[in-house]
Amino acid sequence: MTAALLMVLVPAVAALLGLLLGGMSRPLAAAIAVGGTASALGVALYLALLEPWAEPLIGTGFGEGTLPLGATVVDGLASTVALMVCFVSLLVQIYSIGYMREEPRYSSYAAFISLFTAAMLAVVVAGDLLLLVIGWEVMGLCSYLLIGQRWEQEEARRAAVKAFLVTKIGDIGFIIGIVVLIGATATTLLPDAVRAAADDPTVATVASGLILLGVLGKSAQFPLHAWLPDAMAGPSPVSALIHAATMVAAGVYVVARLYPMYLAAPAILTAMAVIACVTMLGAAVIAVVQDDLKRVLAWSTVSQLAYMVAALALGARDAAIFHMLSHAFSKALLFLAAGAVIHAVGSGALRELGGLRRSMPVTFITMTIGLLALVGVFPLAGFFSKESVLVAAEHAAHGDAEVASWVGWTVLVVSILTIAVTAAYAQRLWLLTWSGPRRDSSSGVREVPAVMFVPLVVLVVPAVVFGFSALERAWLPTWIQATVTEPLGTAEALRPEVATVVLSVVAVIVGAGAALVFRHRETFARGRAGSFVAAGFGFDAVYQGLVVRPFLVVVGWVTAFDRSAIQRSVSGVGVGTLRAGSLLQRPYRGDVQRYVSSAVTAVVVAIVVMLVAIAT
Amino acid sequence: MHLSLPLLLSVSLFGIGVYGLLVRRNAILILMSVELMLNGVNVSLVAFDVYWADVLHAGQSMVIFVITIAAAEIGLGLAILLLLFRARRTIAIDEATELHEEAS
Amino acid sequence: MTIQSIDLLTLSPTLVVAVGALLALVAELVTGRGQVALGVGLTALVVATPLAVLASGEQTLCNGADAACAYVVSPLAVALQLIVLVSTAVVLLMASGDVSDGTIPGGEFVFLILCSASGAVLVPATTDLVTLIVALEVVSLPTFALVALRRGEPRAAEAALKAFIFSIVSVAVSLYGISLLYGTTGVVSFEQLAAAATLTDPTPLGTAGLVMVLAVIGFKIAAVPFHAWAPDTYQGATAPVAAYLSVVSKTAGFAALLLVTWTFAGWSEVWAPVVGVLAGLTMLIGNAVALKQRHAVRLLAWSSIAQAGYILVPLGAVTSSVVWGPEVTDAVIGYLVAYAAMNLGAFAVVSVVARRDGAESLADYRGLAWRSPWLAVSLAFFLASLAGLPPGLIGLLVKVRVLVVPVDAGLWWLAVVMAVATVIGLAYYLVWAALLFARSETADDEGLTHRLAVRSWTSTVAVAVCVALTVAFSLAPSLALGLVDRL
Amino acid sequence: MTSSWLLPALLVVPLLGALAMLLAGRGAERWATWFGVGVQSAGLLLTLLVMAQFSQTQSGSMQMVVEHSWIPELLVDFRIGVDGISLPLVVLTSLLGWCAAVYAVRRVAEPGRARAFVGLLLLLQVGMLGTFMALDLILFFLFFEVVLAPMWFLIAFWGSGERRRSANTFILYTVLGSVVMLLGFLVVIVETGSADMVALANGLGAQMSTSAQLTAALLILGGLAVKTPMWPLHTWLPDAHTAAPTVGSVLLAGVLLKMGTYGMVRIVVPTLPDAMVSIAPYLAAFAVIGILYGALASYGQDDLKRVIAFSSVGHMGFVLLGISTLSVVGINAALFGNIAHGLITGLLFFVVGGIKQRTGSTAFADLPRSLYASAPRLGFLLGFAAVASLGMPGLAGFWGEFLALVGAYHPLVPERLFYRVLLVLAAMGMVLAAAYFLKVLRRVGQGPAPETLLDDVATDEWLSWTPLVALIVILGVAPFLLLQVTEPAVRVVVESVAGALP
Repeated sequence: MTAALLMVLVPAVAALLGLLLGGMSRPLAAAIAVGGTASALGVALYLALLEPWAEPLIGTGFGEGTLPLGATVVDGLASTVALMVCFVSLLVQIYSIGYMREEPRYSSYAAFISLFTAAMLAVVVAGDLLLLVIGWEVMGLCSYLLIGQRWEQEEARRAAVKAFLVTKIGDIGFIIGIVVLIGATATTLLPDAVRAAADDPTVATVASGLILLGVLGKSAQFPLHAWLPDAMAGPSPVSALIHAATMVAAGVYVVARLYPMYLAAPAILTAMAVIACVTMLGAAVIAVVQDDLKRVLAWSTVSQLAYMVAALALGARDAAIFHMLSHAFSKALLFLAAGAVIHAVGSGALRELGGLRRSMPVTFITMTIGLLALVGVFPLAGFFSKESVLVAAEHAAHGDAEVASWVGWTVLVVSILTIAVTAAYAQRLWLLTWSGPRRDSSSGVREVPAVMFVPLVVLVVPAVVFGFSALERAWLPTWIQATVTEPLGTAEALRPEVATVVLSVVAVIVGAGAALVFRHRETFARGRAGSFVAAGFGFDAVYQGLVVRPFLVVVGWVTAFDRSAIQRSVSGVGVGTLRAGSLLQRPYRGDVQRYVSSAVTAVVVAIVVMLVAIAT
Repeated sequence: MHLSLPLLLSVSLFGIGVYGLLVRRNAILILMSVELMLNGVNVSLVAFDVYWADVLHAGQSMVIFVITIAAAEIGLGLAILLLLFRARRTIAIDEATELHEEAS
Repeated sequence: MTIQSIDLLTLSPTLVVAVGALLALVAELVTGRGQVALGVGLTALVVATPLAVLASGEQTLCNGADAACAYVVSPLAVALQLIVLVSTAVVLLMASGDVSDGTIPGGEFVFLILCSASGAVLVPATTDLVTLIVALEVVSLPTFALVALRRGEPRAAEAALKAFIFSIVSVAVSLYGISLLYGTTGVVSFEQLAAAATLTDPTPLGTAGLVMVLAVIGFKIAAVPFHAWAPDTYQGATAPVAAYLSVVSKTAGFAALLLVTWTFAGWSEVWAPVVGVLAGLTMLIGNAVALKQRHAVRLLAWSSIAQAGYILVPLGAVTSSVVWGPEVTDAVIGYLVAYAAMNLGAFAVVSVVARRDGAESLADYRGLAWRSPWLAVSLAFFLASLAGLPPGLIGLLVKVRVLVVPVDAGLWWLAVVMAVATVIGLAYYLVWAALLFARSETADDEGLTHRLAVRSWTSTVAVAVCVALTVAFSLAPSLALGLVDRL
Repeated sequence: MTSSWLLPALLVVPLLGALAMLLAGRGAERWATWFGVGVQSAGLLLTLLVMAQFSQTQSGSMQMVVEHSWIPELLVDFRIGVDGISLPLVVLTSLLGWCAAVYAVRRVAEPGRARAFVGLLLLLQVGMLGTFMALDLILFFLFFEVVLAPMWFLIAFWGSGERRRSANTFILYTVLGSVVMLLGFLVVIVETGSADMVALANGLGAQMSTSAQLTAALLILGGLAVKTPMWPLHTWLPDAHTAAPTVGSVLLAGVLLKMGTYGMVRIVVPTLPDAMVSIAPYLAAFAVIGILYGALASYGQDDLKRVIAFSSVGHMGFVLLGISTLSVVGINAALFGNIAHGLITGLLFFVVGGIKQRTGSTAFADLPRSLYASAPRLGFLLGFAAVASLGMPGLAGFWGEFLALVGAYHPLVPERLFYRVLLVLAAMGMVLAAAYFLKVLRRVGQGPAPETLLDDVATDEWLSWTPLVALIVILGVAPFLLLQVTEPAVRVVVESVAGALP
């Protein structure tokens, strides 16, 4: 049993115990959940202390023959991401104690979060493709369960099913991709498979393309993005953990894990870049016109994830991971803060918010920092990570990447545009939530309890300082660059460059300025076009028409076919036999003379037939 | 005498018997028809016996058996008909249809 | 030409049964009690059984000159005789109830049954067409009287008449066929006929004769198209007599068929297709019409028609690749043995239930399991055996054994027809079995639960014997399938 | 070997138990179900002994073989044994039998009659175990048939709805299948002169001419496909499941269906390799149609039991796909899928039976919503089983399907491209499976807060269901535990096919 596996198993066991014993008492359930996650964090710290970036920690799996399982790889990348996952999970668990105080099903809720943590960690440390698949799918399951936590509401039920099915559609590709990878490389070990696949362009292209489908689903990229905004029906801590910091980032992480294979498939990288561009700008635009606090953040998440995908497409894996980590902190912070607002006010609808500054000072400050980090204001983490993506785009535009330079240019331009739009929706969100006339006096809104705001405060720290970690080559870049599949020592510091900094600062000012200028316009009264944009460019209707309705029609056909054709043919045989029986019964009317006549006739016929037969 | 003449007789007897069997309604007449058929058998047996000049005279001896069988059959048949007549007051064979398939 | 020796020991099975018949008649006259006649009859059968085994391989009534014997006991013949003797004994046990309550007169009944049985014992040992046809008549004629014997049943005469008319017509046809065969070959003994058949191709006259000879056999085994009498006659007769007709009489018919087909093995291209087609029609028509039955005995009648079809399959499958021999005969004998046990068992239960409850229609069997659990379980077991469904293993195994032959011969249509027929057959056995265990739904079923005063333990013994035999065959199927090899 | 009594004992114990129930008087009605538990426990214990005696290193060869001449006239020997292919199924059967017995203690379906019920269950057990242990074609066929009558009784007398009709459909349909299978067996026996499954698998069968092999294989596969059930021969299954009592459904889905696919791996593949190589692509096509059809039809059902029944069609489609690849991975997948489906669908039917017992129906229209609230534990188990059934990695249901896909990537037969198309289609079936199970959970499990609560899972139910839950998880996280047992045996099977390839 390796420590890595232990890190996965501890929260898993906590989940099991939580399900078995959690029903007994709330504090016990909370203790199990927090304890489990904290222990996982402890193991993650221990692993980090072993300096895995210098020498990856390889854990062999169990079982021989067809399906060995449980091999782990902890390299610098895995160790870093694991730390982030455990850290955010722990904060979310603590936060949930307060947030879910009134929740009747708290124990199963906490247990599912623990299970999620275990699954995510399994993805992070997976050394074989099968463990990767397990973690990948169990994450999806937990997402489904937690989105549907409040299944008394139709909205939650629908959103849960939608989330599961849309990601599952992507997962067909993912699973087939894994099958192809295993089939083509004849190994289930992740490093070996990746190395082997990287040497064969065909396999690399097919496998990475298929796996990309799963990534698009999990990381909510076009065209499999539609589930994430609806997933906001889940509790806010869930959104913070699963739909902002970790699970949606797992797609990016998996591509990073299999990166050599992707680098061997330029066509796929180009596709990724295009998808990222579409998603990035589209989601940001949609975010501008949302009416709900969490939906703004959800579309923002979609948009930000696109940055990471874009970075991956441009060959800048380190930048992608850097942005992923920094985004995890800031977005988790934002969702938890949003949760605090919703907890206090009782609604996340932007119409009903405003002027909460005084009554919720801690939440106000932390959320403001979070928004600034999201927009990428110096010197917060988001600034540095976003800049690293822009720098990568610039390099690609100059032809320093696997993809063509037009791809780099496109990404660069779209990224800058998106920064402006991001600044606009962040500004709008901030204004609608915190400024304006006081609305809290009559409703008695108060600051959330310490158990909830302490995690916010804690998250502020990385959101502020994390950006500096990449300035030196020996710091973060060395950590995240070190993987088993790539040679060591090529890490580069991720520093902003003047040109991109200037461009992005201009973009932020333009975006935020526009939001300020238009602040007095009634932002909720929209024309047709506005509603169309707010509804995600009508994408759900396309889904409805292209997938759901044809599916239901085919179901109808098959069901009807089964009822009529097949069932009836079977019962028809039965009825037919009975009819034949009746028919054959008819001649026997009791008249022996008829009986004898037919017998004699039969003899004559038989004689004639046989005589003919003998003669010929 | 050529073999075909007695065989013609035999076939005729047998055929008349079959005809009677198929068209007569009176049970007694049916018994007689069967007797005709058996006599047709007898004729052909004797004819074949002569034709083969069978030293064992299997054909002729068989005729004896056939006659015996016929006698036994007639005896038994009349007894059954008597029983039937007692129960039904008729020996019309097409009226003995109480036992038959019932459509269900 | 003299008959040099008459080996009484070899002839004894037939003789003992025949003498038993007379003694039984006398015994009833003397004592006035039908049960005594039954006892005498049973004794005769019990004595005859080991004698039959002892006589295996013997021959008698031989003509010194060319050592042609009129009575030859091959192992095959012994097997058939055993089926006849044991089955007849079971029928006697079954009938004890009918005898004691006067439904049938004991002395006459035993006399007639044993007369017929003596003929049935004789059939498989005959060696020429003349003796064969006479023996078959000995089997047949008493049975018509047996059917008519039933007192208080106005339809008995009609039932007897139908069988009788069918019989005399088919005998007449077959006799004509024999005369044609005689005309073609000039001989009547099986050996000489067989020699002639191997030497020459079938002539038109011979072909017609052979097909006509099959008529009487078809009547005896109630194969399509000579089957129509069976349901009506069975229904009009008492259950034991119906059982006798469906088992012993049928066994005699199959014995004759085996002899004829052996004799004309050289002309198998004439009779095998005919038998095959008859087998297929018999299975399909028997089972299909049985599906529609609501009367217990009629259902068994149609079932036994269908079963005869199964037994015909191996003979119908005789081709150039599968010749007449142990592969074929063992299948036939095995099936006959199993069929005797399970079919007699079913009739035995029906007989008991009919006497106890006056049950005739299938509906009367509803809920039998709650009135007489053991009878119901036994009947279900027999039905399962007839259907070929475990736990009635022997029923299944003999079907498998039979099916081997067409498969081996590559006669696919016959194999498939049999497969389909088996499935159809399963349906009606199931319907009946389901009724046995169904809860009574209406109150007027109460009337059926009262039991007739006259009960006969010997009838129950008949059921028990059949259960024992069927179970024994199921556990050790070789007893049935390998019977000939053991004799 | 000292353990030679074990396998016969495994058959004799339930057989004697069934006989005892037949002979027991009315007084036994009270303790009959406990007696059933006792006998099944003894059987389970014996099975554990068999597992202990079983040498995993030699799982490729038959072990604990017991041989007796039985019916020389039919070339039938009483020959039983276990290897890596059959042992898991024997264990599954014993386990599910035990679970069913425990469940039946307090829950004999209407109309009671515990003696008969228990007796039939024990008889069923004999047939099921025998099928998996038989090493003689005819013996296999006999055991195959033994299960029919008890199952027919269970459906026809303890079932609900159109039980008589469903029972008759079940038995007539499967008998038609098994008769066809018998014809195939007879072809093999007639051609080779042997009914010894081991000898046939070890090359005797391969000596048959290709045309004879084709005939035999088509017949045998046709018969087994009815049992499996392979699309479009599945029609008997939904009706049978809907009508059957809970334990009947559990054993039907959990064990009886496996007899079909087991027969293919055990008999058809190694005995008739040439034929199998040419038939395999067609089998694969039917399998994949079954996967998609089962899933689509499931979605359209309005009854819980029918949904699960159609889901079985889909899952067995994956098993068939695995077999049709003829590869080590694929056949391993099939065997794994068999076991996983037995456990998961067994659990599903138990839970659905529990729901039916509480609400009186399994039709969506009659079911109250939000089971999660009215009986949280029962709801949880339903969710767990559904999630396992839709192929969640980490639970047993996934591996069989996943490995079948891996097998389809590298089939042993030449039609690779065709198989890869099928691979994609089959993977789509996994999403469809998710769709209908989520629909079920949304319809049955979730909903507005209920007005009345239902009885939650009782102790006896926990007792009978927990082993299944535990095994689903254990095999989900450690699939190699099972694959290690099957793999050597599968290699032997595949080697016999490999020789038949051009």
